[in-house]
Amino acid sequence: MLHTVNKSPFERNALDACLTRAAKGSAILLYEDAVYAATKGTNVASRVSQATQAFKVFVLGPDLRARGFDEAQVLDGITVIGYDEFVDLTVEHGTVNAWL
Amino acid sequence: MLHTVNKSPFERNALDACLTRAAKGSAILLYEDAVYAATKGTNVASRVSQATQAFKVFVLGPDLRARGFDEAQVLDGITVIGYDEFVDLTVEHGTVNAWL
Amino acid sequence: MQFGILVNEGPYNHQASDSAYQFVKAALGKGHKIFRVFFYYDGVNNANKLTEPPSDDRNITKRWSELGKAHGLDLVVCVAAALRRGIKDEVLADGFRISGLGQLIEAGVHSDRLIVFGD
Amino acid sequence: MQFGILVNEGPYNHQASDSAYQFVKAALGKGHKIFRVFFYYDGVNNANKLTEPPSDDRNITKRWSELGKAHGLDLVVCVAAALRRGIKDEVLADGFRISGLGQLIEAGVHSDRLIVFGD
Amino acid sequence: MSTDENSSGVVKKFMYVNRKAPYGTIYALEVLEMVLISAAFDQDVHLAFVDDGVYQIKKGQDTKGVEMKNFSPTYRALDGYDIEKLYVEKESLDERGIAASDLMVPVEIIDRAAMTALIDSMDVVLSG
Amino acid sequence: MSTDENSSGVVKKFMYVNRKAPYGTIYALEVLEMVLISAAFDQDVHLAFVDDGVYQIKKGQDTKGVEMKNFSPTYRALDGYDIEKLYVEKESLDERGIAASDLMVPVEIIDRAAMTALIDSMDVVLSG
Repeated sequence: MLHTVNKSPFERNALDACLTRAAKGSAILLYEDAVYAATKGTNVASRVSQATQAFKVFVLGPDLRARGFDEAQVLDGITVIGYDEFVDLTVEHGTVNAWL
Repeated sequence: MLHTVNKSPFERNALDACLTRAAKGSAILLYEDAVYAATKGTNVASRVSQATQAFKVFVLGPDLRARGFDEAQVLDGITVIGYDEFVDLTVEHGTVNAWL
Repeated sequence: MQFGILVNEGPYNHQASDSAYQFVKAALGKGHKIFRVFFYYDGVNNANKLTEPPSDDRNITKRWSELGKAHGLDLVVCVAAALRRGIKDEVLADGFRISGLGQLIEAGVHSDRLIVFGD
Repeated sequence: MQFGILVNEGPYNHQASDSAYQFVKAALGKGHKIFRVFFYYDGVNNANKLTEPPSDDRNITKRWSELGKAHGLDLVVCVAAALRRGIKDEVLADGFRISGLGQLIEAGVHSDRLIVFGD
Repeated sequence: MSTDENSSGVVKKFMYVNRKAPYGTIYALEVLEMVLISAAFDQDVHLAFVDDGVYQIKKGQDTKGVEMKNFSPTYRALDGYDIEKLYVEKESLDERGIAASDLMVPVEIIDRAAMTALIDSMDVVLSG
Repeated sequence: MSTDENSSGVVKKFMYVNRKAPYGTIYALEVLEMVLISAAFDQDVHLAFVDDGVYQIKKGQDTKGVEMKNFSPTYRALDGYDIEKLYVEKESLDERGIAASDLMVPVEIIDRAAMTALIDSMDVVLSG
């Protein structure tokens, strides 16, 4: 299963909702305002880094760059992808669950 | 100043944003989905009860009842009001700050 | 006392427009004046006259029109926000008018209180 | 592979429609099929042809219409959600059609993946 | 809808994940409309109530004061459409101080681990 | 707008409280349009950036990949409209790992207690 999260971890509980209910080994894509969760130095960074042990975590590059961040500022263990790879993820991981 | 909060404390950071930045003695109105913050037995109840020491806290009765709660389920120290008293609050407390 | 009201969200999807309506009704009932109700962001969608909710639900647009007529309310839709969302004279409900964002600032300047309803 | 797409939010106010559009473009570019794009909740506002954003910004409605035409996409607006929000044939943009919610379930049944874009 | 649509023969496990409180936004109400239609399409329909979604089925909703439509009776009508797979997450109830007896419809209360497994077994997941 | 509107003589302390990230929603962009107009009305305009609002003025925004309008240059144009009272909350920056040098415009960085006092001194508070 592919889980998607599109809200800032500081504003809403969507990331938490996902991390506590995604099955181990699932893929998680952070996009739109959720890309902030993938950046270094935040007070949720350790929680997100830990999540990369249990899940395959991805972040959408175009959303990251729109918000003024680049690949170098992304936490280790998170893969930066584009829309093409977003499509590939949905193909590879079966059902998609958007944590709105 | 009157501060208004209209989002669930479980879903968003609006209540926290308000409680950490309202001046002591301010009035705070919980309405729409923020009425859940005023109910007993939740895991934010102690934080909200504490807030009643520093602020005058109100909750909108019509929103509370729409969501299946009544006055008896509201935390001590919080006053249940109607739309008329909502208007009165804005008259009495000067500038209104909606924590959207 | 004189109130300015800002409605930030569209009808039905968020409660903001409902809450604003109840507030305005209560304020009028207590003898206060409403300087202006300004619709911004998705709030401009409140002025769409094509709105046709199920018959057992409230008609938010019509309710604003009627309250406006009954009390001579100035219901103003922001032109920039409205163009972006396809609200034009063709679909503008009775009692609303389209104007500039300056009308909101004016409401902030000339009202005793500006109350914001949003998401 | 065959995709169904659900767009839950209106244009401009939320990024959902933009993200859905980029996803659909990418999927088509990779040779996948789009079974249907379904617009629900405030998403129905994407079909408002009166939309007129500033000239230096994207025109979200027009972009969907054009992508739909170029690739024969089935762009379906939920009738119940649309009536509630004042989206009717009078304002329906090219390439969109209004139909029932069953069209979404059908998309869920017949697509290999249903992808939801919302708030 | 036409009979052909309904009788395509494909039956998938649909899940509606309800995470939002009622009335503040319309999602809870319009999700219900999706739920009813998917039953008409003979799909295997599941409803999950997690986080603020558990408030949707809180007993005693009375919307007279807000002049909005009280749509909560629809939850009680679901079993008339053979929609009986309603799951509520225990942790979500506990965090909100809601007891099983506060809920207006019969549901299966499961813990977070069981909810995780249940969601993971679905074919189509919809959220509002 | 007409000259009479602008010259009513009343000057109020307006504050725009920015708490939302850019691009995910339109609030940041449309707040800026309010800000510009209020300056044209000769009001005493203040901008506060707290919580995710601090992301609005993060340097280096590049929206080519999302095909949305990059409106961040507008923040740099504000001083041309004599809008120079920009306040950023230190705690909000720290929680997000953002340094003062990451911001695209000159701002005054103040702590939460000072932000509380500043907000409390305003006549009109607007949020998006």
